[in-house]
Amino acid sequence: DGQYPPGKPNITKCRSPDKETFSCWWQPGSDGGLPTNYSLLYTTERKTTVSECPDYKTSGPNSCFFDKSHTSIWTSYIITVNATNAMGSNISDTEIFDVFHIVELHPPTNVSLAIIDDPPHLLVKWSPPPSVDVKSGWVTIEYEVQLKLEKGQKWETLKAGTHTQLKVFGFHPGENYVVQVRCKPDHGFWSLWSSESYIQIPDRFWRKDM
Amino acid sequence: DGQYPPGKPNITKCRSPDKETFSCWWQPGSDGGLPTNYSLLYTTERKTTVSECPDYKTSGPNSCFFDKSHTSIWTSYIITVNATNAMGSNISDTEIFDVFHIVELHPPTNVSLAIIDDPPHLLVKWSPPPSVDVKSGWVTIEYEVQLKLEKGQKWETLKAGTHTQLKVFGFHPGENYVVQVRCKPDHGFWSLWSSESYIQIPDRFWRKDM
Amino acid sequence: PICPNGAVNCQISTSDLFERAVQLSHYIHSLSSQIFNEFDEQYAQGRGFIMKSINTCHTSSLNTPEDKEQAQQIHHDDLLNLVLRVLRSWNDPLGHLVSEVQDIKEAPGTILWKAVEIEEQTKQLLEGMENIVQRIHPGELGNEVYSLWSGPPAVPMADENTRLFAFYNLLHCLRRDSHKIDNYLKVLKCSLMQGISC
Repeated sequence: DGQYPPGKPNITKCRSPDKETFSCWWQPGSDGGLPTNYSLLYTTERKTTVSECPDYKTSGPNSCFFDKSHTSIWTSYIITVNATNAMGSNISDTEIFDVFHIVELHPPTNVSLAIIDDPPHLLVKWSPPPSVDVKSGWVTIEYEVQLKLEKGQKWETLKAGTHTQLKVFGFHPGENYVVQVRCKPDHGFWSLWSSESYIQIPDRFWRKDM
Repeated sequence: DGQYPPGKPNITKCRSPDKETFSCWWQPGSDGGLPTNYSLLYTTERKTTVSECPDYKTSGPNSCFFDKSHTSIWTSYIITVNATNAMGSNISDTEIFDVFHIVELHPPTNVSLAIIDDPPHLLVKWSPPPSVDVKSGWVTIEYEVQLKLEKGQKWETLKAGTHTQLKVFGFHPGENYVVQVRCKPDHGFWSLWSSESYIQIPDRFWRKDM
Repeated sequence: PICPNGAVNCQISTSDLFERAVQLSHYIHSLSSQIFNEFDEQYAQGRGFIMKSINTCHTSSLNTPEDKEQAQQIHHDDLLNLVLRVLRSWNDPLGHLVSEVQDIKEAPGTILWKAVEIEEQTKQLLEGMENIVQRIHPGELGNEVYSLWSGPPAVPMADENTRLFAFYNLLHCLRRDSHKIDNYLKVLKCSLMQGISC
């Protein structure tokens, strides 16, 4: 009659934007042709009991959000997702992590481009992602800048260390460039690239001594 | 006959170079035309008596040096300087502080610069100031690097955290740069800048494909 | 299951815990310095509070190391327990500080925000230190109640100068004790944790 126990769900990602909260997302398996219910269960290295997800809403469908009161930086989290329907249930692989190691920040903001005349270079500036308390040294962030000719295909990636600006020398006068910036905390993942910023390099920059 | 009691001395600075010892300096007032003697008197919140400066020599003229055996880090020191001559005496304002507030290190040493080809960057290296105990964790030092074009005016300051080296990206090929480094304890004053170091960036660093 | 980052039985390593504790203690002292300076500039100028606040900290009865030699001679277990005792002894005063700071005339929002943040992060650090001590010496986590603090004045102080001095003194002692905790943890981290470059 085409009705089966649910397929095995798969925890696809757990991320924290600020080491103070975090979320996990999962990909449901097949629903076996029946209404299927998903529950995320977790424990920690120091808990003796298993608890259920505190908030299935905040981070969207097939997700679980752990707010500040449910987030501890002092312990590992052990997480599984359980799918259940009338014909049975199926449990995901176990995901184990430590909040410090799943940080993925929002992209940098306020990306600005400026042409500097002497010496001729392009100055790229940006701000850290919102809601990150950088000044306390609580989160140290690294940046990367990528740029390419607007008409070109090949991106060039430049490291910017922990600085929030970078000077780019040696560009083509008269051309349009596209620039993006991304960031990564000391132990975490690269953010998405910031939205594209555009600039035209004035013709006056043909090097006089070339 | 032009002879008066001494003017009021002024305690100008108290500093610890290593969070283990400290010194105070004072500015004498007018000497009233007579030989004037200065004595530094101190007590602490843990002492019931007032004592005199243990060492007037080590830190130079008009100074008092407190060696390790006379230095407690988290205790209030209450210090005055008394000027006396044949016509009378005069006492300075009282200076009150904890030693952990007055830490100011000597500048970093052995600053070296190197050009690295791939990826192209300038590598700045240095050593902590001498006689500061970093190894045991007693003093944690943060560093800052500043650099500018030799012919330019504007310094650019870069944070290096607790590392004793920094990669500098985005410099102008073919130009001469001036580099200095300074340091501060995790909680304290910035040191003076190190003496200037110079380097010329080779022309080969013009970007090939741009 | 595979443990992340080669962790042993999926536990966060003790040196990682220490690294986080030091980041937190550094942050707490930075905030404590800022809140003291802001309060001093705004409310204490010319009132002579600094002279009155000598030898008045509720934790001064705790026999804490006063210089590098003492900090390095004391056994690290004793230093760890001292850190716990100082942290616990600030639980009530910080609660009082947060509730009272809201009644200070025109207290800038930054002072209130910092008081709340210090209270929150100090609880976080205490949780972490208890975790570390539990790791190093399972079962040895004493939890004696520390009420070294004599508590808020019995009768609400009508006189503003007295009320402001009570605050000044609390912030003066917080700045000092948070620096002690930060310094002790940085020393402990270097002496206890192999493989950590100090």
